Parts: sequence; C-alpha cells; structure tokens
Amino acid sequence: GRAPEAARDAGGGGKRLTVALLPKSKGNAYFISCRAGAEKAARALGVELLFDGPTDTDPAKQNEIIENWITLGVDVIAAACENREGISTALRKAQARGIKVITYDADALPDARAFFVNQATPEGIGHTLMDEAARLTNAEGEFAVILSTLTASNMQEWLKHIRARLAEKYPKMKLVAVRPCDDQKDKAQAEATTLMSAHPNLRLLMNICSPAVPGAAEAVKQAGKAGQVKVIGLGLPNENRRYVKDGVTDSVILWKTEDLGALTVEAAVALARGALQPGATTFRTAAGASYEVKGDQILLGQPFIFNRANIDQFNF
Amino acid sequence: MSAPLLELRRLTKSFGGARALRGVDFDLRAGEVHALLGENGAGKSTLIRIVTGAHRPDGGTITVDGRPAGPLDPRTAQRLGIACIYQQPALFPDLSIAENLALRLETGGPLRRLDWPARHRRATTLLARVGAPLDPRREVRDLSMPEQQLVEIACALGAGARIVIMDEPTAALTQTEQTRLHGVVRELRAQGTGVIYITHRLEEIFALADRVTVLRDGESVGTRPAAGLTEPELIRLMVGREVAQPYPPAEHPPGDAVLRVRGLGRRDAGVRDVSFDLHAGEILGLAGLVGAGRTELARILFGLTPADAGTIELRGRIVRPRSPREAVQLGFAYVPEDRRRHGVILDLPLAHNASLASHRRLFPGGWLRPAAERRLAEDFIRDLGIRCGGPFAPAGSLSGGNQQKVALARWLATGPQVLLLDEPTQGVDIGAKAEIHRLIRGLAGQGLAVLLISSDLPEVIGMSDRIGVMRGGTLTTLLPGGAAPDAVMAAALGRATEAAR
Amino acid sequence: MSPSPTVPRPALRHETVLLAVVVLEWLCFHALGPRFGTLENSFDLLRHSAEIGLLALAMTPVILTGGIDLSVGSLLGLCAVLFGKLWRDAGLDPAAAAGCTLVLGALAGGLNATLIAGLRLPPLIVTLGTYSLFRGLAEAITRGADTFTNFPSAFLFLGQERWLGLPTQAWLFAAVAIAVWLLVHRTTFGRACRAQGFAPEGARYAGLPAGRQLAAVYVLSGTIAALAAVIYTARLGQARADAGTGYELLAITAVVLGGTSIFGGRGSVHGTLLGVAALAILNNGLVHARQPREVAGLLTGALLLLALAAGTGPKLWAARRARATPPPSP
Amino acid sequence: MKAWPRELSVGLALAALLAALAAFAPGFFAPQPLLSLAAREAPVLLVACGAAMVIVCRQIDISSGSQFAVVSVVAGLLAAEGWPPAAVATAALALGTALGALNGFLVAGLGLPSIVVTLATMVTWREGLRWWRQGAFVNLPDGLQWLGLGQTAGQWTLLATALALLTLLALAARHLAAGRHLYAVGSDAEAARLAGIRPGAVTFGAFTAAGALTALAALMNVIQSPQVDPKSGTGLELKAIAAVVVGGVAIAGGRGRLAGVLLGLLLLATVGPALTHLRIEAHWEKAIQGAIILLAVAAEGARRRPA
Ligand SMILES: Nc1ncnc2c1ncn2[C@@H]1O[C@H](COP(=O)(O)OP(=O)(O)OP(=O)(O)O)[C@@H](O)[C@H]1O
Ligand SMILES: Nc1ncnc2c1ncn2[C@@H]1O[C@H](COP(=O)(O)OP(=O)(O)OP(=O)(O)O)[C@@H](O)[C@H]1O
Ligand SMILES: [Mg+2]
Ligand SMILES: [Mg+2]
Repeated sequence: GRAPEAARDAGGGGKRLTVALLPKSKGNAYFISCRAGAEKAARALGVELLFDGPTDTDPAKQNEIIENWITLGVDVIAAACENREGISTALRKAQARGIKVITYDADALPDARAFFVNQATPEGIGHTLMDEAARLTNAEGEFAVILSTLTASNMQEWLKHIRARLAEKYPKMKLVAVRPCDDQKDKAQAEATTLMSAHPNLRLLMNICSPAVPGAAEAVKQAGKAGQVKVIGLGLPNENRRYVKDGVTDSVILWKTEDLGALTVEAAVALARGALQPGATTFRTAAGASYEVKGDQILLGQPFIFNRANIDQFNF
Repeated sequence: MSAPLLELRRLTKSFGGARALRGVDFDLRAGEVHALLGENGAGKSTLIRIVTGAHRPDGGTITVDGRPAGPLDPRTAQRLGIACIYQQPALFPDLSIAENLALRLETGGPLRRLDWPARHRRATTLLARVGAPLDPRREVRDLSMPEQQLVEIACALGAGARIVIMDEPTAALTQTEQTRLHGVVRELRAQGTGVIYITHRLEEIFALADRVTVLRDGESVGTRPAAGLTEPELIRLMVGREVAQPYPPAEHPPGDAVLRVRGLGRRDAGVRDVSFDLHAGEILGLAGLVGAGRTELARILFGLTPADAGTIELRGRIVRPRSPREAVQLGFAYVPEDRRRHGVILDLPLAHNASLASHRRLFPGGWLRPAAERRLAEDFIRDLGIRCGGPFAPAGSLSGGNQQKVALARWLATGPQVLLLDEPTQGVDIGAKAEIHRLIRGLAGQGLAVLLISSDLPEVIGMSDRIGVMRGGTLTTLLPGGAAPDAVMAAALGRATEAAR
Repeated sequence: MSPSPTVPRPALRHETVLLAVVVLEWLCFHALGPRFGTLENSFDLLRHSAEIGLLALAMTPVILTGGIDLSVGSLLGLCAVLFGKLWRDAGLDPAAAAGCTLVLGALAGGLNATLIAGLRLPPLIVTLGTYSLFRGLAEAITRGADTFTNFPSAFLFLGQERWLGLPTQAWLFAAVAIAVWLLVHRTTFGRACRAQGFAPEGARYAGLPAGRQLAAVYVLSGTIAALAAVIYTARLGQARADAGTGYELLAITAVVLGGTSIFGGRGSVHGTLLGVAALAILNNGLVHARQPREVAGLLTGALLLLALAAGTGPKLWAARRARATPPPSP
Repeated sequence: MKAWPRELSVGLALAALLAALAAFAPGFFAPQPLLSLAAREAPVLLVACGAAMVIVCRQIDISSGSQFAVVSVVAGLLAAEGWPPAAVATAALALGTALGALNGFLVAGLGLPSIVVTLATMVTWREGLRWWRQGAFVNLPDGLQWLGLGQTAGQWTLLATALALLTLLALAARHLAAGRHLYAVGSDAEAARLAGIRPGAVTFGAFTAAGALTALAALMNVIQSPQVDPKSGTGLELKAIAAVVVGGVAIAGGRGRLAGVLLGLLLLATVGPALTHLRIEAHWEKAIQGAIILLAVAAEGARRRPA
C-alpha cells in the first residue's frame, strides 16, 4: 500500500495517506520544531509524511515543490506560505487535481486552501509584541526592529501591525530603525551593536525572526547594556534560555511549535479522511485534544510569552 | 678529447599523432657554439625543450657530462647547469624585470628570505652586460618584444650555466644588439661553456658557430664543422633544394603617394615629428635600433595608440584612426612584432586565426561560412608552406615560425591598402622567408603600399625601395633602396656618414 | 553539433559526457519515481527551468568573452518590480509593460557594459557592484514591502498555461536558446567573443570591435534577464523585490557544468542547455524519489565534479601513464 | 603615483565615508562599539587574506563560507563535548586545513577548474551541514567565550591576532620566496614551471593555507558568542572576494597586495554601519553599497591612462 495514488483513489479507506508538509525554508529551527511535532502525529496516525522545502526562503522554489508534489500524487499538502499570492496559483492547481490543501503558519488566499491552521494572527503577533515592548519601556522612548529580510512577507505583515499598534496606542514610543539580519545570528549581533551606538537612547530591541533574538541579546550583553536596552522577540526557548536567565532578554514570544506541526498533520489527515468538513466549529484530534475552528481557520491558541519564570518548563 | 658536455641519442617525441622528433642524435662539447638549424617545424625547439626538461621525450637517452641523466624536469636541468632562452619568452608579465631574473636564477627553499637590493643590483649588472639599459623595476608586461628578448638573454647569462641554449635569440634584435650578443656568446665559449644556438639568420652561423647540426622533419641530416660550409650548401641541407635568389626585384616603379605622414608623434610613446610619404606599390623599409620607435610608429598608424600630434593623410583625406578597427576599415593592416600576445590567438584554430581580420569580407551578413574559411586556410597552408596538423589545429600547436606565417596570412587575407609589417619574417625559415618576400613584392606590385619594419638588415636593404632610419623616436634619414649596410647602421647610430648625404 | 571543434579534446567531449549524465539521471529517476517520466512532469521541468535557463543562456556569451555577470539575479528582481510598477502604477497593459521592461533591462545591462567595455574595469567587480545596486534599487522602489499581484489572466497565460501543447514559456525559452546558439556558434559575433575570451589583446590587434562586442554581450544579458523577470512574474503571478535571489549562482553552475571555461573562449550553448537540464532533472527527480532538498545540493556538487573529472580524467590518466614509461636512461 | 593605483581610490572612498561620519554622526567613533565591530570583522579579514592568496595564484575559492560554517559547528560540538579549548582549536585547524587541501588536490592534482571545484564543495558542505544539523544552534559551554580573557581583552586579542597575521602574510608575500612563487604562478604558470617552480604545489599550498586561515577565522568567530549558528558564514565568500578585488588584487592573478585587501575590507565593512549611523533606511542600503563599490573602481578606471 505504498502507492499514494491508490490511497487517494480508494477514498482513504484505511490505505496509507501521504501528507506533504512544506516549510518556508529548511534548516530553520522553527520549522524543525514544527516537523518534530508533525512526525509524531504522522506516526500516531499511520500516515506517510513528506517534509521538504526550499533551503532558503524562495517563493519560486515553493511553487516548484508543490507542482512536483502534484505530479507525484500526494494526498494532502500542508503549506506555510512564503508568499500569499504567488503560492496560491500552485495550491489551486493542486485542489483542482483533487489534492486536499491546508495552510499553516502563514496563509495563502482563502480560495486556495480548505483550512488554515492559525497559530496566531499577524495582528495578534504584532499587538502582543508591541504591547510587551510598551510594558517593558513604560510606553516611552526609542526602539528598533531587527527582522530576517526586508522582503519576507510575514516580516512585512507583522511590521505593519506593529506600526499600526504603535501609532494607535503608544505616541511616546518611537521606532527609529528597521534592520535586516538575513536570518543569521552573527549578522543580527553586528546590527544590534551598530544600532545601540547609532541610537544611544535606544530602550528596546524587538527581534521578529528567531536567530535575531540571541544575536541581539549577545550584543546587548557585550555592550554592557543589559537591563538598559531590553530585548524581546519571536524565538525558541532553547536558543534563548541563557539570555532569559541572565536577564538580558526579557521575553520571548512563541506558540508551541511542535503542537503547530502536530495539529497541522492531524487536520490534514482529518480533511483527507473526511472527518473534517467545512462548517465545523471544533476540531478534535485523534489524540483527543480539541481546538476551536473559526470559519475556515483552526486556532492553535494564544501565543506564549516565555520569560525567566517559565522558560524551564519548555524544551524545544 | 673528454666526454661531451651533452649527448642525446635517438630522441623521439610526438604530439598526439604528429611526430616532432624521430630519433635525433646530438652532442655538445665544452667551449663550442653548436648551431642547430632547420626549417620551421623541423623540431629544433622540441629538441631543446627536452633538454631543459620542459617536454618529456617519448624515447631516447640524455647524457650530461658522460653520466646518464634520468628524466629531466626544469629543476633538475637547472641543477645540471642547463640554462635556456626560449623562443617564446617565458617571462612573468606581472612581475618586475629584477624579479623575473631572480625567479629564474635563485635557488633555495621556499621559506628563504629574499634580498631585494641584491636582486636589483644583480639585475642591473646583468642588463648592462647584454647592453639593455632597462630599469629593473619595470614590469615585463610594459616591455617591447626585443626588450623581453634581452631580459631572457640576461637570464641565461646570469645562470652561470655550463650549457646555454639560445632559441632564436636574435629574431627581434637589430644588428647592434646582435653584435653585442655575439660578443657575449664568444665570451661564454672562451670560459668553456657549451652553447646551442638556433637561428634562421645564416650570416650568424658563419660569424659564430663551430659546428652545425641540421634537422629536417624531426631527423638529423648531419653534423658538420661550420668552417668550410657555404651558404648554398647549408640551404640545401636544410631545405633539400635550392632556394631562389632571396630578394625579388620591383616590377613597376612606385605610383602616387597613398599615405602622407606629417609631424606625427605621441609623447608618451616617445615618437615625435615623423614625416614621410608612402607610395602605391612601394616598399618603405624602416631600420633603427631597439627602442628607436619603429613599432610605436606602426602602432600609431594602426590606431593602437592614437597620435597626439601631426597628421595622417590617406589618399588625400586626413584620417585619425583611434582603434585598430577604424584603422582596418580605413585600409590599414598590421602584422605586429609580438606574435604570441598580439599576432595570433594561440587557442583558436589556424583557420579561425587566418580569417579573424577579414570577417566582413569573408562572411557577409555576419554568418560564418565554414567552407570559405577552410578554403582560405588551406590556400595559405599551401602558399606559405605552413606545417600543421590541418586547418583546424590550434595555432598554439604550431612551431614558432609557422605561427608567424599564420599571423601574416591573417592580414594578407584582408586586402588592405597600406600594409604595416613589423618584423614579418622573425623566426621564419629561409625557404618560407623567400616565399614571403615574393608575396610582399607581389602585393606591392598590385599597388599596395608597404611599410616594412625589420631588424634583419639584409632584409630591409634587399626588399625596400627606400629605407627610412629611425632614431630616438623620429625618422632621421631616408636612404635609397640597396644602400650600403654601413650607411644604414651609421644613420641608426646617429653617426654622420658620407653615404647619408 | 558545434560548427568546428575549437580544440580537439583528447578524451571524451564534455558535452557527450554530460548528455550521458542527463540520460542516466532520467533513467534513474524514472526507476525511482513512478510519476517522474510523465508528460505532465516534463512540462513542470520545462516551466521550472525557464528562468534559470534563460539566465544561463545569457551568461554563456558573457563567460565566453572571459567575463562574468553576477548581476543577473538582482536584475531579474529589479525588472520584476519595474514591470509591476509599469503595469500597476503607470497603467500600462502587460504587453507594453513587458516591452518597456525589456528596454530597461537592456539599459541596466548597458550600465555594466559602459563600465566594463567603456572604462575597462574588471567584470567581476563591476557586476558585484551592480549585483548589490540592482537588488538595492528593487528594495528601494518597493521599500522592501510592496508586492505586485492580481495580474490579468491573459498575462498569466505566459507563465502558467500551455500553448500548442507546451508550456507557453517553453516556446520563448526555445526561441532564445536557438537565437543564442546561432549567435554563438554560427556568427562572426560568437567567433569574436571567443577570440576576446582567449586573448583580449589579440582580438584588439585583429581589428575586431572588441569594445562594442563586450558591450553587446552585457546588454544582451540584461535584456534576457528582463525577459526572465517577465516570465517569472507570469509563472508566480506576483512580483517582489526578492525575485531571483541567488539565481546568478545557479546560472553560473549550469554554465560551468555545461563545460564553458570560466577563463573564456571555450564552451558551447548546447553544453549550457545540457547543464541546465542536468540540474533541473536532479532537483525535480529527487522530489519524486522522496529525497530531501539538501540531497539535491549534495548531488549538485558531486555532479559538477564528476562531469568535469570524466572529461579530464582519461587525459590525466594518459599523462600519468606517459610519465610512468621508463625514463630515458641507458 | 603609479605604485598604488587601485588602493588609492579605495582609500579615498573610505576617507570620504569616514569624513561624512565625522561630520554627521560622530557617534560612530565611540570606542567600545567600534572595537566590537572591528572584532566581528577580524575573522573576515583572515578569510579575505586566504581568498587573496588564492586569487593571486589565479584561482578562486567560493567555498570559504561553507568551510567556515562546517568548522564552526564542528568546533562548537567538540567544545560542547567537553574537549579543552586547545584540543578544539587543533582539531578545527586540522579540519579547515583538510578542507582546503581537498580543494587544492582537486584543482592542482586533478587539474579541474577552481570555480567548479569550489562551487561543488561550497554546496556540498553547506547542504551536508544542513542535512546533518537541521539548523540547530550549538550551545557552547561557559568559559569558552573570549577564552576566558574577558570581553575587552578578548576583542583586542582577536583584532591584534588578525592584524598581526595580515602583516606577517604581507611581509611573506613580499620577502619570502614562497610568497613570490604565488605571484609567479598566478602571472604565468607555464613560465613558472620552466623556472623550476612547481605550479601544482604552489596552488595546492594556496588552497590549503586558505583553508587553515578560514578555520582560524571560524574559531575567532566561535569564541565571540556562546552559541554557534550553523548558518554562520553564509555569503562570507562573497564578502571576502569583494574585499580582495575592491582592494586591487587582479582577478586574473599575479597582482595585488594584502594592504589593499585591508582597505577594501575596511571600506565594505564600514558602509553598512555607516548607513545606520547616518540614519539611512535599510532598504536603501544595498543600492548605496553597490554604488560605492562602483564609484571606487570607476574612479580608478577613469583615471587610468588608456593602454
Ligand atoms: N605543444 C604542441 N602540440 C602539438 N604539436 C606541437 C607542439 N609543439 C610542437 N609541435 C609540433 O612539433 C613540430 C616541431 O615543432 P618545433 O617547435 O620543435 O619546430 P622548430 O624547429 O622549433 O620550428 P621553428 O623554426 O618554426 O621554431 C611542429 O610540427 C609542431 O607543429
Ligand atoms: N619616451 C618613451 N616613454 C615611454 N616608453 C617609451 C619611450 N620610448 C620608447 N618607449 C618604449 O620602449 C619600447 C621600445 O620602443 P619601440 O618598440 O617602439 O622600438 P622599436 O624601434 O620598435 O624597437 P625594435 O627595433 O626593437 O622594434 C616600447 O615598449 C616603447 O613603449
Ligand atoms: Mg622553434
Ligand atoms: Mg619593434
């Protein structure tokens, strides 16, 4: 029962399903962690998991991989979209061939997929980050953002919401610079060092890609400005543990990535087996957990804020 | 008599299918100058490149000082006291003269410290010995062909070798440097050094050589004492037949002036105030010493270094070629003196080289026509006697003289109005030389104007209708064709003579 | 194939080796992935290799002249953005916008040409500069954030549909490939490029229009990069400043895999096409063989070395053997 | 002055940039951040020196960024295993040397073109690392950072080491026979062979030395922070080659000086921070960087007398 096409033709009646999981890029700790959860779920459900993606973020490569999967004849595609409009073309094509499509982490256009496993809305992320920044700086003073690349669409999306929240609620705070770090910790460290010397009144560094958080923290530590310049961002506990404990990094915001991966696979399989239908309001996984479904979005739940108090409870 | 310094037995070597050497015997004694002669492609350079370790022989033995020398590589050869001036200067263009000399002469481990002042002192001394007043700090890429040749000679001298090999050292040198080089060679001989001397200028052999070995088609035709040999005999040995009288006479008197040059100069090239007329059907020879500015003058006319003073008038129209392309369109053709760097493209096949300057004529509309190209190449291979592995052999696989013929062929194919020839027969063997002379004369007969720059004094005198002599960057004297060699030399050296007036 | 051998190769011709590699790859993946050999997948292959293929085609004459153009990937990004701007903000219809983009691409190539042919600066440094400049302009124009989408379906036809049975862009690609092949192998222009690559000074002394030639090669490269940008936009249905990031390296990889010498003079357009095919099949086939993407990287490295070693190996072996013959001793 | 053509125009561009900073953003010259930045660029300088040696010898090495990452990760893992720093350093240097030697063998021994060889090793090491580590950071044990010297002393040590090595290499390039052999082989390999130099050995040596320098650079980077990012060194080869060619080393081999490489790197490394200090928005950065490179070399081209 290795042939996936047979599985689909048989309507999923007990045959082995193939779920293809597409990250934005490989070799990124965030997606590695998603994959770990996804693999556990796939094993539990007895489905085959394909995990592949561009080595570095590249929307064109994502499309190619999806088109290859279409030809290959997988049963479900679960994609984290680097680029909403670009990838939707390919996803629609997949749907037209009878392949089920869901998205996770970053959505495509609504008509290109059945469900979006939403770990947190861009708006939610933007607001949480901004509110946390305001809390740490008493809502006044200069701050700067370090992101992966200027052109990454999720970065721009989050930045948009950060700016909106800033304009709306925190008039005394000022975003003085936005710098890319090319997803490299070392580059983020150099950028943070320069930012602190170019903006001596900087109160906070907000890092919205995961390698930037430890990079900025190291820079702050080396500049001897721990506590004086706060560090927050989106990241993984393991990479930041030491800085959070040292009090250099104040809070790291993230959802449980393994759960995201697992939920994605669960939803994908349910969709393929017909257990998940449009219009559902809750989704119960095979493992028994229950998630809210809002319209065509399956909600993972609120993002987490890791800090000194709770970081030791997590290991990923 | 003691064992010969160097003894070669039954040397063979082939390149791909082409057999360059077919079992050559050769020996060199201490204190002799042994001339190695032969037509282009006879295998002379191949032979000596085996001795210096640049090539590996396919078979045969090499004995140095009576002791068999194992497989030679350049380092072993150096250690055995073999030094060589290659036909094609093996210099480092990016490095200074001093360093070029040092890299060839110094021995020792890679971690030794270098003594730069000593390197410069030594270079200055050696250059003075060969009569080349060059600044040792100059980079070799800025040197003219003859200057590079002089640096090579300095290299060979400095090595203090017991076997010195010179492969056409005088190809680009004028009489003066040649005479000085001969002095140096005699000095070496007196010190007991064995010298292998390759040349296509037969007068050198009678002036210098003790013994002569002639190669033909990769085989030794025999070794003779030089004394008692006559020129026709030598030619017969080399070519296997008589060669007609070398300099064909003019058939028509020259016509109207095609080219009028007035006050031409370019400061940074050291050329100033050159004026002359060149007539249709005329061959104007240009003589002078190395550095007299003849090459620079040709480069100006050909648009390589545009003039900053004076005028060039071509058929009554003032022209200012600013690039070779413009010059070609105006009807100039230039066979440069540095054939390896400028004359041919070594990696391109012979046929592509030959057609390179006449794309417009051969390939109307820009579409290649392989058949036409092949025909062109085959015609030249036949007419100039180019020895090669077919029209599509890379130019780099030809012997030096045959490459020169290709360089010439390229420009003959363009059908120019003014032909600028810079050392056109350097390295060309005696038979082919006569053929080229006949060709040039024939072109002039068809109304072409030819400027013939040559350091081969008999050639200038024999071929030219008039002889211009350059000195210090300007044209000082115009002599009639057939002038006495002494008069030309005197003008080149700047000594007033009766003949000049 | 090529009109006349530039240099007789003692061992196997590189293109032959490469053709064997491509066939072998095909058979291999055919065995590993049941859907690999389908027509549909072949179309995917064509569609996915069009842009890199175009850049590799543009790069071939450049490398033949002994130069390099590192700016093609960035220029693809800039042209994609400019195309988007012309269409959305200047209100041109896609065809007109595409035409203008080609002109702008030629102009950008002209900047390279001016610096390289006019001022005689080394191509590597110049295009390293424009590599940064073009990408930077694309980012500056969009402030990094702007994305152009919702192109009319008539335009998307170019990148996503079929025409006369083949993916539309495959026709364009084939046309460019034939044109470049003719240019390189059948015209005096191509010959002059080689001459220039082997010996720039020698080409000048031969009276070739060396400067104009060099300029033309870079302008052509810019134009083709612009064409690739239009096709890229049509395939993805969107234009963004990061389009084509890293494509210059992929194009260079295809060209050198195709046997073109980085020092100029040697190489062929069909070699480049085979190089593009070898890489595209590898990338596509590994998905069908269900291997992770990193393996494609690893195998690309191995393929590069093997293809080249297969060409040089026998020659080297012959040389070794020649050296191993008993030394000339009595 | 003819002796320092390209270096001069690069020096002028750098001077102009520094003058603009002095006038509009004197904060750039604050000592501590400057020292940190310099220490971060110190490893790049070593990689650039290696690249310069390879380029002078008419080859190219685009695998240095990947070598850097491999050595960093391996050194990090060994340190995390509890190896003493000296052993880690020795192993890392040996690994880097071996990686460089492999390039050298493929280029000099098998006669394959260096661009192809190093392109191949570049993707192989990079993708192999990704496959193996899946992007996970390596957490280093405490006490490895700055080798226990303390931050300021550590940074000065790194900087001094890099500059001392640069000086030594520059002197060796000029005053040791081996250094000149690099230039000779790069200028004309056949002439070098005829002069009794072994071009293969010299080329092999250049690649091997470049590998060793890259390994040292990786070590110098590893000890600057408590974690190793397996993505470190991405794009490093391009930065090093840019510094080398902007600094006036001829890509066709045989010409160029390490002093120029230092200037080239200073220029390239200053532009990024300078733009932040001058409050120029990030999306202008690449365009301006490109323009500065072009201006620095175009100035030289316009000034040069036509050949
Ligand atoms: N590298 C090579 N590859 C192929 N053939 C070669 C090579 N070198 C020399 N030959 C061939 O070997 C033959 C002998 O060449 P060689 O250079 O020894 O001639 P030569 O006597 O020195 O001639 P010249 O007087 O023109 O210098 C020629 O036919 C030449 O084409
Ligand atoms: N005043 C000068 N300034 C700079 N370089 C000069 C000057 N005069 C001559 N040279 C250089 O000296 C070299 C010799 O000059 P040139 O080659 O014109 O002499 P030539 O008469 O052609 O010599 P030959 O008789 O050997 O052909 C050339 O490289 C030329 O550039
Ligand atoms: Mg010869
Ligand atoms: Mg001359």
